Amino acid sequence: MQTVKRIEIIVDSPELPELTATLRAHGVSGYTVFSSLTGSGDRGSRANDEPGGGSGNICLLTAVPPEKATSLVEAIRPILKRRGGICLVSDAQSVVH
Amino acid sequence: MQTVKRIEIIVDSPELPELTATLRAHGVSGYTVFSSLTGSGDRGSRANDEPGGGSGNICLLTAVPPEKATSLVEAIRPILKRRGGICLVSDAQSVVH
Amino acid sequence: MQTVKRIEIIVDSPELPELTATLRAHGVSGYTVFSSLTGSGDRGSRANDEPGGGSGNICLLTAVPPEKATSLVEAIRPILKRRGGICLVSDAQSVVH
Amino acid sequence: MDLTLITSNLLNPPVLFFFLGMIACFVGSDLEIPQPIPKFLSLYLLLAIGFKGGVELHKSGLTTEVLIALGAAMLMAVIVPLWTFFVLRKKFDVNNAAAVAATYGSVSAVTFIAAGSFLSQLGIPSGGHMVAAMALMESPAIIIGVALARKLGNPGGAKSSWSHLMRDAFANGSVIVLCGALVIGAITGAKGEKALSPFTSDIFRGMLCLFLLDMGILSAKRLGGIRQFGWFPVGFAVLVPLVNATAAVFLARLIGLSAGDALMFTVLCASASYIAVPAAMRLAIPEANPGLYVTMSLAITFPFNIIVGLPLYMAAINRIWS
Amino acid sequence: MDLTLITSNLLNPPVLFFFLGMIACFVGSDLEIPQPIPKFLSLYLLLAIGFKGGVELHKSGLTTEVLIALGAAMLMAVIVPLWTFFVLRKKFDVNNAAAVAATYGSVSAVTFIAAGSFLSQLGIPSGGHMVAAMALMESPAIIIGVALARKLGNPGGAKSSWSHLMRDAFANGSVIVLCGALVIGAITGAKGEKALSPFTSDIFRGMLCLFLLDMGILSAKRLGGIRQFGWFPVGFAVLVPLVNATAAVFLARLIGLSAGDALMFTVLCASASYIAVPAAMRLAIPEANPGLYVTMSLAITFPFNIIVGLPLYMAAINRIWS
Amino acid sequence: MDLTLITSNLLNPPVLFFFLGMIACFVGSDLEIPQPIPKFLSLYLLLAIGFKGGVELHKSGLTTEVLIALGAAMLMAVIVPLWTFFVLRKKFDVNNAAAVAATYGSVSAVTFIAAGSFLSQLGIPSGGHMVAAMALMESPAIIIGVALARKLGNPGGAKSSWSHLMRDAFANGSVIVLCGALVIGAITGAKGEKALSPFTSDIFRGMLCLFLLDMGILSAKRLGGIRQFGWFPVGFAVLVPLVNATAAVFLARLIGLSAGDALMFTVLCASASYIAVPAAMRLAIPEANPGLYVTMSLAITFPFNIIVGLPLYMAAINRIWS
Ligand SMILES: Nc1ncnc2c1ncn2[C@@H]1O[C@H](COP(=O)(O)O)[C@@H](O)[C@H]1O
Ligand SMILES: Nc1ncnc2c1ncn2[C@@H]1O[C@H](COP(=O)(O)O)[C@@H](O)[C@H]1O
Ligand SMILES: Nc1ncnc2c1ncn2[C@@H]1O[C@H](COP(=O)(O)O)[C@@H](O)[C@H]1O
Ligand code: NA
Ligand code: NA
Ligand code: NA
Repeated sequence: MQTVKRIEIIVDSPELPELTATLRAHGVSGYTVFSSLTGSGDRGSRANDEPGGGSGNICLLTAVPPEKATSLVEAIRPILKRRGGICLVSDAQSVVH
Repeated sequence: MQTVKRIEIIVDSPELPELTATLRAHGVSGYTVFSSLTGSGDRGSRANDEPGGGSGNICLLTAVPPEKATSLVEAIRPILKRRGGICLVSDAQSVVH
Repeated sequence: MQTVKRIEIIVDSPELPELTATLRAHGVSGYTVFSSLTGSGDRGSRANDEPGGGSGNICLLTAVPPEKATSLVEAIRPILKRRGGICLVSDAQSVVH
Repeated sequence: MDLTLITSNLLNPPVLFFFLGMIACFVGSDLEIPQPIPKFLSLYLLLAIGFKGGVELHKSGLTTEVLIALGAAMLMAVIVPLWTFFVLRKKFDVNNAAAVAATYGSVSAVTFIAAGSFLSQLGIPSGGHMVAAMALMESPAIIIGVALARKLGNPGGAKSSWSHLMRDAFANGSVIVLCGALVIGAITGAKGEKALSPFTSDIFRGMLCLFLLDMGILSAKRLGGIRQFGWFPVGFAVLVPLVNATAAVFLARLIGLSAGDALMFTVLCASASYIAVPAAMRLAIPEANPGLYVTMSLAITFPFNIIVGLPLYMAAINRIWS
Repeated sequence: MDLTLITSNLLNPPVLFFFLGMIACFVGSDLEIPQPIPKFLSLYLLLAIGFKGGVELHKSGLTTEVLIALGAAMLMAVIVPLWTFFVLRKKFDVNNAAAVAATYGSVSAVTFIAAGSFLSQLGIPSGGHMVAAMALMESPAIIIGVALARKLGNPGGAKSSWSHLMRDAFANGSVIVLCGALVIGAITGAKGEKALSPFTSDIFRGMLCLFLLDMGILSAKRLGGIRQFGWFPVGFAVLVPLVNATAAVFLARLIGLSAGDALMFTVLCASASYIAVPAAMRLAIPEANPGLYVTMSLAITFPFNIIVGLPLYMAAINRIWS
Repeated sequence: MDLTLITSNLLNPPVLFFFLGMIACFVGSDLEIPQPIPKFLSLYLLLAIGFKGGVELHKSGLTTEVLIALGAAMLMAVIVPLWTFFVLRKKFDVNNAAAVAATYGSVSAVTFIAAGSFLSQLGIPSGGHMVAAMALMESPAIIIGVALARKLGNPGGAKSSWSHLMRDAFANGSVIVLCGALVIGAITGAKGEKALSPFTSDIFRGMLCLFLLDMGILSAKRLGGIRQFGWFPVGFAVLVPLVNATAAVFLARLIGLSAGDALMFTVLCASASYIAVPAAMRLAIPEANPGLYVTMSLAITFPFNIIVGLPLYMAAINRIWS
């Protein structure tokens, strides 16, 4: 098991493409996306109930080597600043195939 | 990045309104909800397959300042006691907009 | 609150039955499953968009006593090896009913 | 008992799709109809049956005959949860007894719908007011069940208020759709029927087949779970419908219902809820175990009524009415 | 104002199901139609209305009369976002003003569809080219709104490129389905109609009812959220449609549309988008608050047009046309 | 080759909606039909086609002609995975070769359905027993593919047991629904048809359009992913269907099928599975890459058969049969 930083980023679902692009730009190709989430925050509550869909939040979870974490978080900060959301970073051990 | 407690609460989906009410009562307005989960625990397995819907679990994730964590957990304990579920608390760093 | 290991396992959705069987074999009866996830990793991206369904990933989350963690992870390793995915282990405090 | 009844029930496509679902589960198939499709189908069925009932009610009007039928429905909706509760107390704690009593005091819309498709298979008519009867029978058992639990149960833990309870009982999603569609059908009458019948009538049987396919899978999947509770719940889930059905048949005869209406009424009394009541019980009596009351209703009583009950009740009614 | 118009609108099943949804929400029911069912229903409605419009266009052909109507539609789609923007600037910042202007410059397909079902209730015909008009009116307001925001707004944060914007405006899912189905209908004509009409026409009204049931729940749920923004948005969401409708009625008269086409045209101008535009705004003007522009459109303007607008506009048109 | 065939295929609404989906993806639209809607549509299509086939089988009965056709279907279902496997081994490892062979040995129900709608466009009849043929051809290739992988592959990692394999092959959800509906149709016959045809026949074409819209999006989205594997898979995905189609045409002629049945049979042999087989392969040969076998089938062979194959095969059959 190697030590990793467990980063989860929660943003409005239309942000996903920009988010994954940012990850790839930082050489992060491993991530998992949880979709059609609801939530509440400084910008009010998000309900995923608009008839056209796509009004909910998504959570992107990625485990990265500790040294990559800080730069990645800094790259994500502007997205959060502009469009809201939150990013949580914690320590974990990972096992991959 | 500020230090926070990462609290995730997994309960039967009909509990959600009571849960969010409890959070607001503790001045917690930021949270994310993952829905239509399945699971298994002391009260058997939960399948989200009932024709009327609403038989699955939900997971509410909230990042709160460490000082708020204990009181919040204590407020949630009775809900878990009465209706089952689990609450996990871990350390994390958070970035918000 | 007792100290636990928070284990999350992300695999292709058809793996779920084998995964839960492995858990039960290790006397773990408490877990939560997040389904229809998408993601990307060494084996390319997974999209949950195949017309027949069942092409997405799932995330199984389980909180186990620390002493159980290592053996459980070892039991899961071959599944990841054979069919891809990732397993993250972190420390947490748990409250149950 | 008349064989043609059994065969014409077993040759009814919806019932066959129910069997298909059960078979799929027994052979270990991965066949499933994922949420929210089943929820969509059940909303559709409630909307369609409610609307059609309303339209027919618009034609027939609120005759005294109709009102008597509705009164009888109310009566059964009050009696059933009461008598079953005291039977259940012999084996279950107050909370589970109350939840199961509420489940059997209320009704299963899909059993009712299957009965309607069985009647149309036989070419026997039934009145739209029976749909109104169903609507009336959904909620009372919930109130009674919870009242019993709170009167006789230990007052542990914060309980949701009575106003919440009323809401969960009468404003339950399925109740709202059924009653609302009934009213809309009664308001718009023939004109509304003309506009909606391709949706509410023509494709109805097909949507029912799809839903029963899912019900078959569910029932079979749950069947295993009942064992842990021993034989009492199994016996209850088969015998109580028979008792309620018998009472219903005689009551129907007493108030002079037609054979078709009598079957619908009987099925309402014999059926158990697995949508409205569980939704309400989860909130009002969280201590009760859904694995018990949902499974009894979904895995035993529902299949029993669909497969054995329908022809059986019809045979009894034919004998008495002729 | 002619009472029969009000009644025949209120007796229209889709409108009644819209009310049912609102009532369900007000009584605190748990009734909801979970995603992706509403998305499926809206895709169906766009596909069906587009296809039917295309088939009718195939029959009528692109007459000059049709082209004039399309030109008028384009004109309104350009004027409305411009004039509303400057009104909105009095109270809102550039970003929110631009997003709301785009919302009201574009159209609501479901309001258009409800108007169609209202007309068929009255037995008044309308041409398939109005669907083409709707398709033309979806996107321009998006471009204009974003252009205004970028010209007059502070250049903060990385903005998505213009090419992205064009894509979000013209390749938006709902635009693609509507236009695509329109073209397919126009290509396949009567033969295609024969093949698809049971799907696109017969069950159409029923699917619309189901969708409006969901819209009723949503509108009612959102209604509370508008308060925080004070009275200006509320007034805007009611008055601006009336202003646009008035302009539309006279323009329709000027270019000699039939009464039916005039209503459809008026409804297009009076309606506000809550699918295509919000989807585009979230990407193009993320600083704008969806809680503001979606709520104005969904919770106020939509119900207003469905309940008050339709009979009101029809009455005005009847007076002028006769 | 007869031009009217090409045009009447391209003027077939389902095919046009398939194009629409591809275009939507190419212009970067956000259009998508989210799960579980596509799963619901595919269940519906399987149920409807199976039921209709069963009803027709009920009418025609199991004539020797029918049995011969079924025999031929079985034969092709066994031969195709075998010969393709050895071709594939030239470039792929055992696991991927076996998975692709199974994919092409099995069938695509939707290609079959599109062929049916193409025939009805041309007014050419085809028999219900071809649906039975399809049902027979779904599973054998799965068994053969896995058997090859286990015989010739390296025995690495715990493999699911043969009993599991049988279940995954024959009790696969789509196989169960198709066969089950077929049997139900055959049991209920004309009476069942009368009850369900509005659902299984009238709206069928429309549901097919919606599903093909989604398929178009998917195929286009996947098309890019195939490049990484070089040209071999692309060539295979186009040429092998042609080879199988040629064999099928002559075999069909040999056993004296009608022109309509011959096309359906040819399409079955030329098509590749992307529902039943991938579901089974993920479990039985996890080492194989779904990004390879699903993409070949979904992004190349399916569009090729729908757009080029149908008119091409029909033209060949017309030439030979006349
Ligand atoms: N403290 C928090 N914990 C968990 N999720 C949060 C928190 N704050 C915000 N979120 C999520 O981020 C979304 C956007 O947050 P905001 O931009 O603050 O409205 C919310 O809808 C929540 O889903
Ligand atoms: N140890 C655990 N780890 C993760 N989730 C759990 C655990 N125990 C219970 N759960 C979740 O909580 C729900 C209710 O638990 P219980 O009340 O123990 O039946 C289960 O259905 C699971 O989804
Ligand atoms: N570093 C990572 N962080 C989060 N999820 C991952 C990571 N790597 C892989 N995954 C998930 O595991 C799945 C299979 O991974 P792989 O076998 O590497 O293709 C991916 O589709 C992701 O959902
Ligand atoms: Na009952
Ligand atoms: Na407008
Ligand atoms: Na084949």
